[in-house]
Amino acid sequence: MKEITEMLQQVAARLFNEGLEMFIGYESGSVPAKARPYFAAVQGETAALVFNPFCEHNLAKYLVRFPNAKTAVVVKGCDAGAVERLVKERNLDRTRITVIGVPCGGMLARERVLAELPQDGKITAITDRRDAFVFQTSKGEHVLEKKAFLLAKCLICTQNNPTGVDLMLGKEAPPVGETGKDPYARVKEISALDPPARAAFWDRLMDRCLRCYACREVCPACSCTECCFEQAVPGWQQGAIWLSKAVTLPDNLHYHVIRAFHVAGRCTGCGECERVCPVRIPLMLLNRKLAGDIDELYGPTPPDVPSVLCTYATGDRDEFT
Amino acid sequence: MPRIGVFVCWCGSNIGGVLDCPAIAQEAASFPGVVYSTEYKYVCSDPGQKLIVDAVKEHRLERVVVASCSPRLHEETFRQVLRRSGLNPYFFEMANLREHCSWVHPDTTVREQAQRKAVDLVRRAVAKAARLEPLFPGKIPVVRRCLVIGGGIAGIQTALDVADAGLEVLLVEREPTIGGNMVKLDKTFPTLDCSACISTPKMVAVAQHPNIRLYTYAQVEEVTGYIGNFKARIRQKARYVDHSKCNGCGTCWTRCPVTVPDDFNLGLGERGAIYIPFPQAVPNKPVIDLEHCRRSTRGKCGACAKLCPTGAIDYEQKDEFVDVEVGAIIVATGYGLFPWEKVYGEYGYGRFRDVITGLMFERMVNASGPTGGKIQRPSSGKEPKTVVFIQCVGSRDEARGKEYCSRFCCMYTAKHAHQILEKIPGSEVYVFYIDVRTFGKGYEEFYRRVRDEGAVYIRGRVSKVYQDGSKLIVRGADTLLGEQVEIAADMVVLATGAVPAAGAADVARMIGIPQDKDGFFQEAHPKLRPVETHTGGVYLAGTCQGPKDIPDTVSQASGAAAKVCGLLLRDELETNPLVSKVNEALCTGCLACQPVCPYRAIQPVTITERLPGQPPRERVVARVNEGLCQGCGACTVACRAGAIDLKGFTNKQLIAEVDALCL
Amino acid sequence: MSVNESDVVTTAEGAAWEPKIVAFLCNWCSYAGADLAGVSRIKYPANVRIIRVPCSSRVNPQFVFRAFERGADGVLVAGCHPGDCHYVTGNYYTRRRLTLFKRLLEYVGFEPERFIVRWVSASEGQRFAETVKEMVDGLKHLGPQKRVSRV
Amino acid sequence: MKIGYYPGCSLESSAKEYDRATRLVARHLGIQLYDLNDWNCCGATAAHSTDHFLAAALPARNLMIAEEMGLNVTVPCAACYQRLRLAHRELTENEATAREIAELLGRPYQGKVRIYSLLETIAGIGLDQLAAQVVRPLKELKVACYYGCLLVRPPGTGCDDPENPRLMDELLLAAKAEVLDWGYKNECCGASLVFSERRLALRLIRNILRNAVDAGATSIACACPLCQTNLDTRQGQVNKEFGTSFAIPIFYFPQLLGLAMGLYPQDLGLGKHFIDPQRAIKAVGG
Repeated sequence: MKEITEMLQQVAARLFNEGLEMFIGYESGSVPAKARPYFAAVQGETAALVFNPFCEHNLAKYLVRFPNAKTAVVVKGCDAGAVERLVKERNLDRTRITVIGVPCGGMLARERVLAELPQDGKITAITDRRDAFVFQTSKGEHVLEKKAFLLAKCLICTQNNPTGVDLMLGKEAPPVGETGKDPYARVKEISALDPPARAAFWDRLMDRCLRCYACREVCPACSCTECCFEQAVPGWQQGAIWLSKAVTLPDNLHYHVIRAFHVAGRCTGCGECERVCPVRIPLMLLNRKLAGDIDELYGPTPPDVPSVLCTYATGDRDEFT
Repeated sequence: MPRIGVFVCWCGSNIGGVLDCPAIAQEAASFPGVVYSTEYKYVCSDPGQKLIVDAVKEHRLERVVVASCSPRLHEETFRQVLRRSGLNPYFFEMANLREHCSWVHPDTTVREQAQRKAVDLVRRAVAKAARLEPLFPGKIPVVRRCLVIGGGIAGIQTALDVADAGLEVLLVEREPTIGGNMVKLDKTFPTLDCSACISTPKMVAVAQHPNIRLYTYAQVEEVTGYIGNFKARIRQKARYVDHSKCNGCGTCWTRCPVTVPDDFNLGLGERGAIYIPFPQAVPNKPVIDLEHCRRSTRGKCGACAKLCPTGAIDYEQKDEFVDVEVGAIIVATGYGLFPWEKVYGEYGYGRFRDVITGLMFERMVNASGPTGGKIQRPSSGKEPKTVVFIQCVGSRDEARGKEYCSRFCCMYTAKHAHQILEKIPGSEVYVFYIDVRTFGKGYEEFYRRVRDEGAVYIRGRVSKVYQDGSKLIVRGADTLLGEQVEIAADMVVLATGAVPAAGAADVARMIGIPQDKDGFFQEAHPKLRPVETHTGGVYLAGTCQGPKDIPDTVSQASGAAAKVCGLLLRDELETNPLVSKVNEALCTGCLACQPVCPYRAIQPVTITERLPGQPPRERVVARVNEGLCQGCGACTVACRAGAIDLKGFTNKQLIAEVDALCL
Repeated sequence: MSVNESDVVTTAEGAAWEPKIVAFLCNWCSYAGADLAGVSRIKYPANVRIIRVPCSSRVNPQFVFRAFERGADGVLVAGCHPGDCHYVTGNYYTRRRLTLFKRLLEYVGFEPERFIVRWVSASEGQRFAETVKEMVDGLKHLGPQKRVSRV
Repeated sequence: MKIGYYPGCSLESSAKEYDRATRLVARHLGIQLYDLNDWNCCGATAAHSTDHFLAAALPARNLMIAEEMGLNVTVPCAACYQRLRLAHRELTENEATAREIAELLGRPYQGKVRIYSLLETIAGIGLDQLAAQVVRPLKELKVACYYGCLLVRPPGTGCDDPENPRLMDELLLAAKAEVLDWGYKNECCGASLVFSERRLALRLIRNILRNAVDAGATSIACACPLCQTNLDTRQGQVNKEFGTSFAIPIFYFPQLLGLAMGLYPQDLGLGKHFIDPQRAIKAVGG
């Protein structure tokens, strides 16, 4: 991990020399086993950049905040699609952005790692040894098997080396996801329930939504200027009010179903919505359901089409006859 | 909240006999915004309409709801009433109490339910009415010029009709001459008048008409714009002959040393590398086929240039482009023949020279054709004594050809049979057919006459044609006798079906009109709008829309011309106001809406956005061309940002309707 | 589908409960088809309330959810048969959108009978009537939609 | 090339020479034929015209054997070829039949076997390859290639264009024979009708012979045991019935290919003909 971190710092320094105005990467968090997004605006700030198995955030969405600056961003394999999506939908000017790819050996589930490491040990170095991460701490060495410690999304990952980047750092990482693991396994389980049981499953989850909209804010496919759930003009002449802001089960369900449908065929599968949810709603189960259906019904969408719903084939499966 | 008036119609006993109209009116009076509510026997009648006009005045109504029949029937009627009342005609909404309620729920057992449903339907209409906005049809100027693509008989007829009405016409034909397929024919059924004699005068009329500009050997390459305001780019292919200098003397084409199989005669004759397709060609000036010209294949010759008395030959000529503006387009690209050689092995895949198509027969029997009108076997030049005709080659064959009937083959086969029997004494004619379809005036009579003349009609298919010495053995089934028949023929003529002309798909894509499953251009309605397309300002004439004979083609061509005159003789066009609009503040410019629009009405534009406290920023947004938009609303749902709304069916209105119905 | 005595739900007033169906019909085919059912006097249950839209592709999935929230027991969307759309291609988009949306609705626990999409041409008055009958039967079997209804 | 070989019953009896020529030519061309273990009747005529199920089940067993051996299969007999192809189609497209047959035979058929006619198999090594093996060009041989009906029909199942098959023509052209275009390539030879409708069958045979001779043929090549038998053994009866005087030898096409490759005529079973082929063989220097 050390060499990637060093390369990042060097590259950032070089880019600033070449006129870069903003570098979006990661720095170490204020607590152990944590990283956080980091915004370097000048040459002198590049030394704080790091890359380690806690850099789980997808930084792509931050690019939208700097529409006029020459910006560089660090992406993992699962983040690259987000940049592509944002560019495709004209949210970003690709010519102003330098996309820096890093090979990813998988991201670790922080809680499990902390439980494994000695409480007062300080992490001094992390090495990726293909099947495991080796932690050097002040209390000695700890080998953490990836199979047991990676985030669930990393265990079904098929693309841990980013594509479409301007600059790729380090060597290509070996595959991380477990072979033969069905990404739709959980979706299938839920689909197999009878309707009342399915309803109960979702009601229990949707009931705890706070409508904080974090899932929307972080989503690289949610890039509307103004979200349709918040378009409100006072007075009776207002535009359409799609949805009440009340935090009730029907409204929460409405919000999440429609949001999933909004990003259908556009979701890049980065899983950020799920990561940021403060009440741990497994939102990717909705996105994955749609992705699976799209794959089954329509196959891959041609690259020149904005999304699967903006095209058709006369021979599309017809379930309505 | 606007002031709404509700008028519940009895429609005599149609509604009033089932529903309690006074009760509905009474309940409607309590709906939000309703200031006046009444019922009447026939609201659509003159006194009924007057009732509305008066009530609007008296009660200062701002929106009108009529609860009566289907809006598909009377929406326009009542909009006119609103216009007369001084209201915007789009301040009107209907509740369909007749087709959707009283007529389908007449039983006394469900009376209460029906009554409740009627009230719900009126509540919906009132909820929508309260949210109606005034709409104004846009005005767009019209370019008084018409582009006709294709110079066959359809294009010729339509061009002449439009031009005679005083409008300018640009007629574009890709071949060196106009005339199309019709001018290749010998005689026309059932009258047996000479095809060239009736079509060449029209060709000349086109060339001489002061309102028609003719582009032959030219192709339309690009079409943009919309009804009343199209822009088109025409490629004038290089002819290597300067037609402004050429006087058509004919020295060059009679002296060209090259001989090439002649496509006008379907390979039955020959022409030079510099040629006119046939003696009555319009324009009667040659083009050089550079692919075969000896000067370009061998680097030397130049005979035509040396011989030309006016110095019109120009080997260096280049393709030229002409950009034109037109208000309407008539597509008349015609038909081609089904490529039977690729499919029908039982007829020999084109290996046997004496198996010919009907169109080849036309050239052969034509006095100005390659054989001077003599019917002869291509293999030997001898006169055939026994001729077999096979009908439905490519047509009515789901398995290998086309499912549809090509319509004119039965009749031209009957004509060919007649011509053989007339010209070759002692000849025998056999016709294999599935059904004989004689749909036109005088057609059945003609067919009967040909049978009486001795043509033997055999109902059945041919399973095999093979060469046996100098004869062609035709084996088929006579399904009426239930027997196999074998005929030793000298010549076999195939009634090859019609398919869209080569390049039809490119034309469809270029103009943005749909094709049907067989590639013919799709008319807007199969019965009631047969010459219009779904694209405003684009019309169809002739066989590009589907197989048809000459009278039908000419009728449709004149029909298309009438439509164009109706369009272009106005000063301005009113656009349908029920179109999409983009809220540019919400639009993110993702353009997901663009591919969804079947009319190519959505285009990106760059706007400069000024937000408080920020420098002006250029941004791409979608914009709807109201001239092109037909108001389907597909884009409104494709737009995830909710930035596109459809006037007359807005999100707000539809949500209000849902809410009102569910109350 | 037959309804057992025990399945019959009654309202507070004691009358037999009747499902409420909101139907979005495209102007050119399905609305005309419903008109034809009327002109042909084909009887069908009075449970359906029709909203006219120019094309089935105008139907935003949010309208469907909205109807359920407002207490609809079932929602019907009907349009021209694929290939016959008045607007040429509109219903092809409808088909994709609503296939995915219907599957999503079922995935989050809605019974398949709640949301129906049908192709009904202007000549298929009978088919429209049958569709309504089928839906009413199915919904009576399921009972009222209370899950997201706020009424 | 390794491929399963399904000779079928005819090639064990009346058409032994077809079998012999096939094996020799295959060996010469480097095609390794593996006889299917314990193969059974393909079900032609007797079974397929009376029992739909048996018509699929009999060839199905052979396909299963090939599948177990992990081989595709080549079939010299036109009737066997058609039965196997149709059974394969039935088994892969009709689930109910497939299930029933799997139950009957105690194993399922996966549908992995590809069935080739002998024409396709030999053409598969490449016409250039074939031409390179020719030591005795068949220059003097004016041959009409006769495909019959079963090899190319029904459309979509046959090994070549049903209306104008070309495969045999190409093979014999590679052997430098003079291949004639004629009208009866794919006509019916009367098959077993010769027993029940003798006159009709003889007329069909007469037509084929006449058309070939009229086209200038001095020999006919075929790829079906029954066609060969009918055309060869019935020429005398045809002559008697119609007052004709046909004497045209009927070869199996691998016999001709073998000749071109320089193999001995007797090894190719050329002594078994009713109509003496000696003149034709001599003409090509055999």
